[in-house]
This record gives sequence, structure tokens and C-alpha cells, in this order.
Amino acid sequence: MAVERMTVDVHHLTRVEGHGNIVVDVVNGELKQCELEIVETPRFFEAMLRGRPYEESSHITSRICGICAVGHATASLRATEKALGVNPSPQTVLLRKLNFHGEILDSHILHAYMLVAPDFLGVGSVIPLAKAAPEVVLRALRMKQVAGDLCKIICGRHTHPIAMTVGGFTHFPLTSELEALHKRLVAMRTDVDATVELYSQLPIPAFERDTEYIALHKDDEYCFIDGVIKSTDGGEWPIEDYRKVTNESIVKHSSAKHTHNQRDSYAVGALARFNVNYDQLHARAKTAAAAMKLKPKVIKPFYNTAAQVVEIVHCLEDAISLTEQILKMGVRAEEPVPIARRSGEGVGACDVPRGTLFHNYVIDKGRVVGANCIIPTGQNLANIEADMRALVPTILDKSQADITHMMEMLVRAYDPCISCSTHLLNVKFE
Amino acid sequence: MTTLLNETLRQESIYIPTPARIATINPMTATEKLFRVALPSGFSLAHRPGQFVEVSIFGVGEAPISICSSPSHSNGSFELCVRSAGKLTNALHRLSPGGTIAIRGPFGRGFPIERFRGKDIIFVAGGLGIAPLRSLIEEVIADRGKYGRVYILYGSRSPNDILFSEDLKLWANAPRTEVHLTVDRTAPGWDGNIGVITTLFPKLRFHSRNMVAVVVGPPVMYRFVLMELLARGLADGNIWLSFERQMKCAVGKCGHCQMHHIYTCQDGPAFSYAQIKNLEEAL
Amino acid sequence: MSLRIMPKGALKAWVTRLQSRQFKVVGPKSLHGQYIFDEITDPNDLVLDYPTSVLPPKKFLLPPRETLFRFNARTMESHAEITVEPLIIFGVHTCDMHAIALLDKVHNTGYADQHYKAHRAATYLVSIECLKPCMEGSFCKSMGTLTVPEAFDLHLTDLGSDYAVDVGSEKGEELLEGFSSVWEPTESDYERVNNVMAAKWPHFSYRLECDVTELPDLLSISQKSPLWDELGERCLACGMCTKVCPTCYCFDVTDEIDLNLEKGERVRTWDSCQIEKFAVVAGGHNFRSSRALRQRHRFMRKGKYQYEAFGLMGCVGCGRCAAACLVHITPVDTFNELYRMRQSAKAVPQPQIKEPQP
Amino acid sequence: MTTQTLPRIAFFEFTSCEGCQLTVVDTLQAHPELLNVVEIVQFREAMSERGEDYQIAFVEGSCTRPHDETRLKEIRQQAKIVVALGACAHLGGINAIRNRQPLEEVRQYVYGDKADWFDTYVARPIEAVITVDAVIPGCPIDRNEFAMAVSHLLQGRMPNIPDYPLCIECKLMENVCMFQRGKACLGPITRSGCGAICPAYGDGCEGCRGLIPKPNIESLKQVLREHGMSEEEIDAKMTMFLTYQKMRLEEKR
Ligand SMILES: Cc1cc2nc3c(=O)[nH]c(=O)nc-3n(C[C@H](O)[C@H](O)[C@H](O)COP(=O)(O)OP(=O)(O)OC[C@H]3O[C@@H](n4cnc5c(N)ncnc54)[C@H](O)[C@@H]3O)c2cc1C
Ligand code: SF4
Ligand code: SF4
Ligand code: SF4
Repeated sequence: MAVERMTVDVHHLTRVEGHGNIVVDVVNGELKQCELEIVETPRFFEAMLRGRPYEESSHITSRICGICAVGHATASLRATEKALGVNPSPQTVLLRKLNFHGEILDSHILHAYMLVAPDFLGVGSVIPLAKAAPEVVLRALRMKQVAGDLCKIICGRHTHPIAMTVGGFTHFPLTSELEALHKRLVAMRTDVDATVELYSQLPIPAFERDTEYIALHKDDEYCFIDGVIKSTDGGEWPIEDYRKVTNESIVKHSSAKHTHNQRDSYAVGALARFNVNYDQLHARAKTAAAAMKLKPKVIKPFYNTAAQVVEIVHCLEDAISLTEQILKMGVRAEEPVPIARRSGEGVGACDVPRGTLFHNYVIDKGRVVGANCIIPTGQNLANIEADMRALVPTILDKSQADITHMMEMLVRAYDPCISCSTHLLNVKFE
Repeated sequence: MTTLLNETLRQESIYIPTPARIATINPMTATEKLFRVALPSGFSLAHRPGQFVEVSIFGVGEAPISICSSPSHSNGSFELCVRSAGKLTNALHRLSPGGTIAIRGPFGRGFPIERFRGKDIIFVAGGLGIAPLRSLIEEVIADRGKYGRVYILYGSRSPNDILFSEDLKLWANAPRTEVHLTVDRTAPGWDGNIGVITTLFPKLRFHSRNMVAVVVGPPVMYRFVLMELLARGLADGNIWLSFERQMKCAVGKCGHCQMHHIYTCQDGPAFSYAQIKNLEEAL
Repeated sequence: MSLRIMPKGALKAWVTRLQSRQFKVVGPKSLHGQYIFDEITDPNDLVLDYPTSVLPPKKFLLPPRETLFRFNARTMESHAEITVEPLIIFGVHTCDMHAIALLDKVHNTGYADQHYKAHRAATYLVSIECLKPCMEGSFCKSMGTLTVPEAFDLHLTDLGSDYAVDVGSEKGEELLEGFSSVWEPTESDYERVNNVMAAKWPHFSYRLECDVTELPDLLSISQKSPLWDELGERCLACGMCTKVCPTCYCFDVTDEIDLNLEKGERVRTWDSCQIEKFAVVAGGHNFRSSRALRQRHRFMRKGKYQYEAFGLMGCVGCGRCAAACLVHITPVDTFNELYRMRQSAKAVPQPQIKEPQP
Repeated sequence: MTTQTLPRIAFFEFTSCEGCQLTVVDTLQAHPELLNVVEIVQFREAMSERGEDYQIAFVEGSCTRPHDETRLKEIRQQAKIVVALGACAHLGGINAIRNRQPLEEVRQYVYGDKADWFDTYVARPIEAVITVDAVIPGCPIDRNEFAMAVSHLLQGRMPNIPDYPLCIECKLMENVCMFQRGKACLGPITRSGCGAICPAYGDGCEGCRGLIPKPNIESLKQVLREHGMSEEEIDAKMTMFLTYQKMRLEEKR
């Protein structure tokens, strides 16, 4: 190669949640350094939770991340419920699932259209895209609106949900609201089909690297809440054993922690779920996957966004049938299930848009005394770096600008949510 | 010729103002500007001194502003002296001549000028209080023969804050008319009185028996000026004050300007001291 | 005024019939364990035997948020936004009827408020006689609001199996037009009505220790009472008391404009004299800077100022504010406390002579 | 109107969850015309282009480390108008909860013996560092209020944000008062403007929009006591979003 030293230094990675830098240093064709630095300020959530009443945990932790707020709240509630011996009612379980789809849809649409699509359509961001292809952006906004309204009727809003509480809900959607929602969800199929169409035509880089994929799993549904931890390398763990899977460690260049399981790194997120839970996908989602030429096991990291599109199809279909199911049952305004005890430990797990999320609380006499949260992006960091190390040597012939762009696209494909990945480790459980 | 008030009343809603053009804008001090507002042709304002109009800029809001020009100088237009104090008044200050505003009114009762005939009049103005008084003073000066001696007392924060200085000179030259100025803080070139407005009183010689006083200024001023006037024997019913209150409608509905059973916008803003002296919160 | 009798069982059919005549029907309906006035789409939802509503029916005559007019800031065009539809309010309690009578007076005094008038003209009031106290905090009997004022169109009295329907206006007649399930009262119907009316009074007690006619004077001499400071200490200045009050009508006016800064509207929203900024003027002076002064203003308005300005009491004893207030400030307790303080004062000063109105 | 004349705005984030900026993106759902009336020159979360020539800066997030101060000051120098976006920037938000514990302890708890790798100090609202011209409160901000605030800024005036208590809005919605449902609510001392969304969805107000001027905190505490809350519970309630404001009030006393 012509240059003897090439560095890529993406200061302030854009179109991602939170602050990250990419640092690549190549000397005489040899990769000296290749890191994704997380420069987000540490947030200290686990420390903040200490001493707070357990009822507050879901509200405080939803503030870890504005985009997976419902996911954090759900995982937090599950951790608390397990700690305090609460079994939510079947209605609560259904409403939570439906609500969760709202967030997955909102987040995936945001990512696929507003953060990633501009890369493929050769524009700098969604703003010029809105001028160049207004119909594409309007479609995204239309779909996002439905997803947001779904969360709105169930929990008040998707950024920092309100009505979700330990043991149930504090507010219930009206039948008329659910009926109206159902109509809009059905109508949304057209836009979702157009999304599949769009993504089957985009020139997604074919770069591959085999890795371990991890996701939550249930045999009878495409799992987002609870279930067991499952790996494409084989192995299933109860979510209480999350530490055996995640093995967190601190690295100096990042205020987020790295994780590894059976290899040096593993991946979570839409592609991991797709690889682990393909069988449980809705038939229409499988068709969409075929249209985008996705078949497990997909080991192309750039295809994570395509897997998100598959999930958009799945979540829409599942949201439609959940709405029907809830309507058929009729919504009852029920009091939250009371707690069985005031002290205990519990782990809650959800597969949020970006991957598997764990909340682990120790509660003593109604107060949180120990807390640990493991966030998807934290789990992906080591894997992203491994991808970068594999990718750089294959593209060294390109211009520095192209390499930089490619690296940014790679990181963005993971849909990293850096703001929420900065949390503590080293929890001392009393 | 129809009056603006009739136009206001003709609207489907009493809250709809009539568009009017700003003819001229004259900066007066750092914070006050004088606006001449031209009414649409065929309209007159037909106001009484002491009345006010509601001034609107669509999208910003509305505020009550005293009419500071005399009814006899109207000629299809009138003047407003506006201090930039908030959203509407700041927006007014950003306008240029030719710009359009919208107005309703005039509202309120104004001063009972016919009751002042044949009497000496002492005008006491603090700061922006000179604006509503100007309308009345001009009217008195224009019809000078009908009134007795006239004293104009005017206090400003500093010499640079003095409003209507040209007018003050003209008034001082009118027959049997005295103008006394004072400032709270002096500035180079000022050789007049320094101190609050009540410091002007000891130097004044007047007979209170056949005299009315008209006082307009900030809320803090009233109590002290009243003490001076009452000490000099002015009857409660001969002391007139104009009140400022928050107003959102100017037609006695919104409740903001209510003092006791009185709605300042409709029953005032001018009141005799006799009318309000027993009303808690009035002063 | 004439009387008719309608079997209770006919109510639903009547409501449905009115709806088919393009009337919008609103009335008390249960929501989350409270009653609110809302559109009745299913006649089964209409509950006439309800304790009290969260917001009074005032909200249809003076909506909490009302567009006064729409404008175009570029062209300076404006047009009033007075949209009304024929509206029947069912189940208005007598206290709320008295409140509406006050609102009528206020909005027709001086320059009339066309918006209120338009709503009022399009509204048909079907009030209901209160036969037992609706809740703990109410004191309608003391305020003289336990019988219905003139303002009603139809007035219902529950006779057990039937309703006695007083027709108070032509608008009232219009509502009954062509509805065959009503009949002219017989002797015995009159007797039933009189019996019910006579039986109701003992259920209610006087809670005010003075007579309502003494209130304005009592308040006049209580301007400087130390009680206001006590209330001010406790009051949260949350404004709930004024939001739920059927006789509060103060409003704020603001402009809203689109992002293109072209089209917008001027809206009025309910305001509250209990909030800090209510009486602030441009120089920053606040005529009621403390909670004590604002509470005093509120109660003076309820028991004195409005009476002096409009000849009607500013409080109708509905008790909503008492139920809403988290720190238990209530008109009855306040008035009674002032009264007791007066009684126990050794030398009772003469009430001040009222100044003539300007 | 040509692009040149459009007001240039930029978004910045400090310690936050970026939920407020997401809400800005959501605002486009109802107000796509926003893109025609302003020129967004910097919005890292949503775009790669980056301009330094902005007039209005919307700042999300709290200041939590010395390094933030430098950047905040740069923003202040460039921008004519600085708007604090959301509770973190306005109040210190959730971040300030940790101010209740000694900083070293917090750091140790999070990063153990690696604590000093991470630069941090007390979490503060941005107005503790720079002058703020306007605030769009809330956690997260309200979309309609954001659109309204932009229209006011375009008119050359400061956004008209309510400063009366939440109970006013709440009563207008005819919500069941949380106290009737046996829950605690900070509505009487918290600024309105959110449409009382928490009580409407069955949760007591947590104070995310900040205190009203002259709140009667003592009286509300008494109400909470009457509703069976312990001093500890009251303290927790008052410190979810209001830690910084409350600590400041206590310092003043
Ligand atoms: C009868 C009458 C005559 C007047 N004549 C004149 C005149 O001739 N010239 C003149 O310049 N002014 C006059 N004023 C004062 C003028 O009406 C105010 O300055 C004006 O209303 C301010 O409106 P704004 O929209 O500019 O300010 P706003 O933005 O409404 O507020 C400006 C200031 O007013 C206070 N304030 C008022 N309402 C509120 C509120 N709802 N919430 C919070 N703060 C509030 C605050 O202290 C604020 O700083 C008169 C007022 C009255 C009642
Ligand atoms: S409801 Fe009670 S606390 Fe609230 S403003 Fe009214 S009197 Fe004060
Ligand atoms: S003051 Fe209270 S009791 Fe009287 S009418 Fe108003 S809400 Fe009802
Ligand atoms: S729920 Fe909260 S905000 Fe609503 S009225 Fe009650 S105390 Fe006020």
C-alpha cells in the first residue's frame, strides 16, 4: 500500500446514540490499533439506584436510554418482580409484549431509515434525504407515528413509559383505542412491505466474519421478554446465570465494559435473534427474510439492519394478533399484583432493539441495595472491534475517506446505543 | 365616519381587533418608543383622555396601552408610547413604520375632564405614567381658558429617561402652567431637581380648595403622593389616579384586573381616591 | 311553567330520540370511580343519580380551552371561531344551575361575550332536583342553592318510578316535542311531587353558622383577619379549588402560531387567581404577592365581591373545592371561622361603609 | 425563503439518555415543516454533517465532568440563544440523584479500583456553568411544547413555558387525583405543561419539569405525611428529579 501509516480517527461517531470514537492505526500495512472508544460520560445508574424504593427502579432506569426506555423499564420490572415474588397476570404479560413491539418497531424504523439508509442512498443524513426522497422519510415518520401511538395508549409514551409498574399497569387502554390501533397496524403493512422492498435492493456490504450469536429464546414464540439465554455455538443458560455468559471486564479506552462468552467476543441484537430464533419468526417475516436473501446463520454484520427489517415485519404481525387477542379477552382495569415479600434478588432480561439486556437487583426491605445492568451495546463492543480488525485489512486499498466511512457504517450497523452502555461493573451485593 | 369601538363591537367576537398601520415610530429613550398608529380610512378613535386600547400582534399577543395623544389631535391617527417590557411590547419595538398591528377599544372610563373645568389641576406623573396624562394635559392646554392654574410634576429615573421633553417645553410655555421635573439619578448636564417625586412638593405653592390632582405612575408612587396631596387638603373626590392591572380581555371578563367588585378595565383605569380608598389591594 | 310526568323507563328512549334529532347529549357518567360530564353515546351510561362531577358543567359553556379567533399574521385577516352545536346537558344539580345563572349575568354585563352567549344559546339545560346531600363537603342549603333557579329549560324531580318534569322555557318544550311517553300531571302526581319536595329538606343541614345574607358584611370586616395568613401558610397554591369551581371564570389569553409563522389562533384558557403570576404587572409589581392575599381574594370573591358586582353569590356551596383541596381549606370552614372570630371579639367594630360604585 | 436566511440551529448532548433529542425527531411526525423553517447544522444523533455556525443551540444533558464546562462555554460563545433541552440540562435531572452520595463512593461503586480512570464530578444543570436563555423542561420534553417553543424562537421571543402548578392541567383533564388513589404526587409544586401525563396514566408526578416559583414544599410534605408516607419516602419522592434544586434551596436556607 502507498501510505506507510494510515490512521482513522472518527471523533464523535454520528447517527448513533451516545458518544463514541473509532481509532484505527495501520503502520506499513499492519494493524497496530483498532478500537471503538466509548467516551460517553459514565452515568452511575447502579449507584443511583442504591437506597431508592423499588417502585422507582423502572422509572429511573428507563432514563438510561431514551430509545430503549420501554425495554429498560420492562427488564427492570421483571428483575423487581422476581426479587419480590410477583407473577404478573396474563393480561399484563400480553400488554407488555404488545408495548414492547411498539418500541422495537419505533427503534428499528428510526435506525433503518434515519440512521442507516442515508449511507446507502449517498446522502449525509436524514435531513437531505427528506429533500431528496421525501416519500421515504414520510413513510418512516408515518410508521414511527403508529409505533409511538401504540406505546402511548398502553403506557403513556415510549420514551420513559409511565403506566408500567411492578405487578402490572396503572392505566389501561380503552377498547376504542385498541380498535383504532388495530386498524392502523393493519394499514401499516403497506409501508412495511415497502421497507422490505427498499432493503432488498440496497447494496449492503457482504463482509463476513463468523462469531457467536446470543439471544433470549423461547420455544413457542420469537422471544423478547424472559425466556432463556441461547447461543448459536450451542448452550442454554437460565437468565439468572447471565454472568456466566457475559463475563464483563473493564477496558481502558472505554467507559463501557466488554463481554465475552465462548469465544473472545459475541454479538447480540437483531441478527443474533434472527440466527437464534429463526424458527419462531412469523411466516410473513420469513418471507421478508427470503426477499432479502437472509437465511440463518447469517454472519454478515452489515446485515444486522436487514435483520431489523425482518423483525419489523414480525413485530407488526405479532402486534396485530396480540391486539386481536387482547380485544377478544376485553381489557380489565386490574390492580397490580401485590409483592409477596420486601426483600430478595432477581434478574430480569429482555431482548431490546439492540440485543439482550439484563437488570439484576438486590432489594432489602423495599429498597434497592445492589444493582447491576448489562446493556446490549456493551456486549457488542468486543465483537465490533473484532469485526473492525477483520475488515480493515480487506479494505486497505481504498482511500482513507472510504475506509473511515466503511468503519462508521460497520459500527452503525450494530445500532449501538452508547449512552446506555456506560454503566458500572463490580457490584457488591450485600 | 365610524368609531373604532363601534368596529370592535361590530365584530363577531368582542376579542377581534381591527388592523391598523403604524405610521411613524420615534425612539424616545432606551426602552420607550412613540408609535403613531393610523386608523383605516373612515375611522376615528373618539377616545377620552385616560382610556386605553388593546394592541395586538397576531401570533404574539395583546396588551393594554394608554392612548397618549389628545382626542383633539387625532385626525385619523393616534399615539402610543410603549415601553418594551415583555413579549408583545418587545415585538412592537421590533416593528418598522408601515407595519401592521391590530387594535380594539378604546376601553375604560378615562378621566372625567368635564369635572375639571374651572379648577386648578396638578398633574403628577411617574415614569411611563406621563403617557396617559399627556392625552389629558394636551386637552387641557388646547382648551387652556377653561381651567385654572396647571402644575405638571414629572419624575423620571434619570435625565435620559425623560419622555416627551419637547412637549414638556411647550407645556411650560403655556399660560399659567408650571412644569417641574425631577430625576432619581442624575447625569451630566442635569441641573434640575434630584430625588423622588414627593421632593418637588415643598417648593410648590398652590391652593387646594378648588383643585383636582391627577396622578399616574408606578404602584409604589401612589401612597407617597397621596400623603402629600391629602396633607395639603385636597378632597378625596378630587384626587384622580389611574391604575395598572394585568388585563387579558379589557371587557370585564377575564378577572385579572378585578379589585373587589370593580373591574379596572371597565370601571377604571381612572378612579377618584374616594372610590378606592377603602379597597384593600387597590394601592 | 308547566309540569309533566315521565316514567323513568322512558328516559333512555327519550335520550335516543333526542340524539336522533341531532342533539348532542352530555351528562354525568362514571369514569375511574368518579363522575364526569361527558358525551353520552350509550344512554345506559347516563347516571342522573350521581354525587357530584369533577368539573362542573360550566366546561361546555366556557370551555377550558377555547379558540377566540383564527388569524393569518401575514394578511392580517381574522375570523371568529364560534362553533356551537345544539347541546343538551342532562343532570345539572341545582347548585350548578345557580352557578350558570351567575355566569349568564357576568357574560351579559357590559360588553357581552359572544362566545359564551353562543354556547349558552345552543345549550339546553336539563337540571335535576337534589333529594339528598351529594357529598360531605357540600353546603348548598346554607348558600340558598338547593332549589333550582330560573335558568333551566327542563327540571327533573325523581319521584321513584317517574320523573316530574318542570318545563321552564320554550327550549324545554322543544325537547319534549313529539315524545309521547310524557303526560300531564294528575292530582296525585302533584301530591307526589309535593311530598318528595317536602321530604328532602330534612336530609340537608345548614353548615354555615351565619346566614348567607350576612356573608358580604362579615367579609367586609374581615379584610385584615389573621385567618388569611393561616390559610396562606397551608395553601399549596395548586389552583385546584379554582379549576373545579362552577363559578370561577377567569381566563388567560395566548396566541398560538404555526411554524411557518403564518396561521394561528388566539385562545383563552381557564386561569386561576391562586397562581403566583395572576396579578403581576409589567413593572414586576404583584398586587397579590402572597398566598394569604390570594386566598383572601378568592373567598372575598366568593362571598362578597361577586355579590356586590353582580348581585349573585360567587359561591354556590357545591363543595367541589373542599373535596379537591389537599390541605383541607374549605369555604364553610373559612366563613365559619371568620364568623366565630367576630363573635368572640369583644368589641365588634362597625362594618365599613361601602363606597358608592364609580 | 432561501436556505441562507433560515435560522441555524444545532443540538448538543451532555450526560443524558438522548431521549429529548429523540423527541425532537418524533416532533417531525406531526411537524415535518420544521425542516423548512430552520436549518439544522448539527445534530450528531441524527446526522453526520457538522456546522459550527449556529444561532440557536439546544443543549441536552447535565454537566458532569470538568471537560463538559469547556464545551459548554464554546457553545455559549457561538450561540445567540442557548436553550436547555429537558430535565438533565434544566435541573440536573436523574443524574443528580448521585449527588446525594459522596462522589468517591459512587465512583468506587461503579468502577471499583479503576475509578480514577473516569473523569467525573457532581451532576449539575447547564445553567450552573453558562447562562441559559430559555428552557424546554421535562423528562423527556413534550413534542408539542418543543414545536411551540421553536415557533416562539422564530418570532424572536423566548418560549412561553407555563410556570403554574401541574394540578391545574391535571384537574382540567379530570384525572383521578393520585392522592385519592393512595399515591403520592408532586403536582402541587411542579411546573405544568406536560398535559399531566403521569397522573393521566396513573403515576404521581415526579417533578421532572422542575419546581414552580415559590413552591410550598413544607405544606406538601405535610400532605404526604398525612397520606402515610415516612420521612424517608418523602425524601425519595422529592429527589428523583429535584435533587439539585432541593439541595440548592436547602443551601440558601
Ligand atoms: C390600563 C393600562 C394602560 C397601560 N398603558 C401603557 C402604556 O401607555 N405604555 C406602556 O408601555 N405600557 C402600558 N401598560 C402596561 C402594558 O400593558 C404592559 O407593559 C404590557 O401588558 C406588557 O405586555 P407584554 O406582552 O409586552 O409583556 P408580558 O410578556 O406579558 O410580561 C411583561 C412583564 O409583565 C409581567 N407579567 C404580566 N403578565 C404576566 C403573566 N401572565 N405571567 C408572568 N408575568 C407577567 C411580568 O413581570 C413580565 O416581566 C398599560 C397597562 C394598563 C393595564
Ligand atoms: S385547592 Fe387548596 S391548596 Fe390548592 S390553591 Fe386551592 S386552597 Fe390552596
Ligand atoms: S367556592 Fe367551592 S363550594 Fe363554592 S362554588 Fe366554588 S367549588 Fe363550589
Ligand atoms: S394527581 Fe397530582 S397533579 Fe393531579 S391534582 Fe392530584 S396532586 Fe395535583
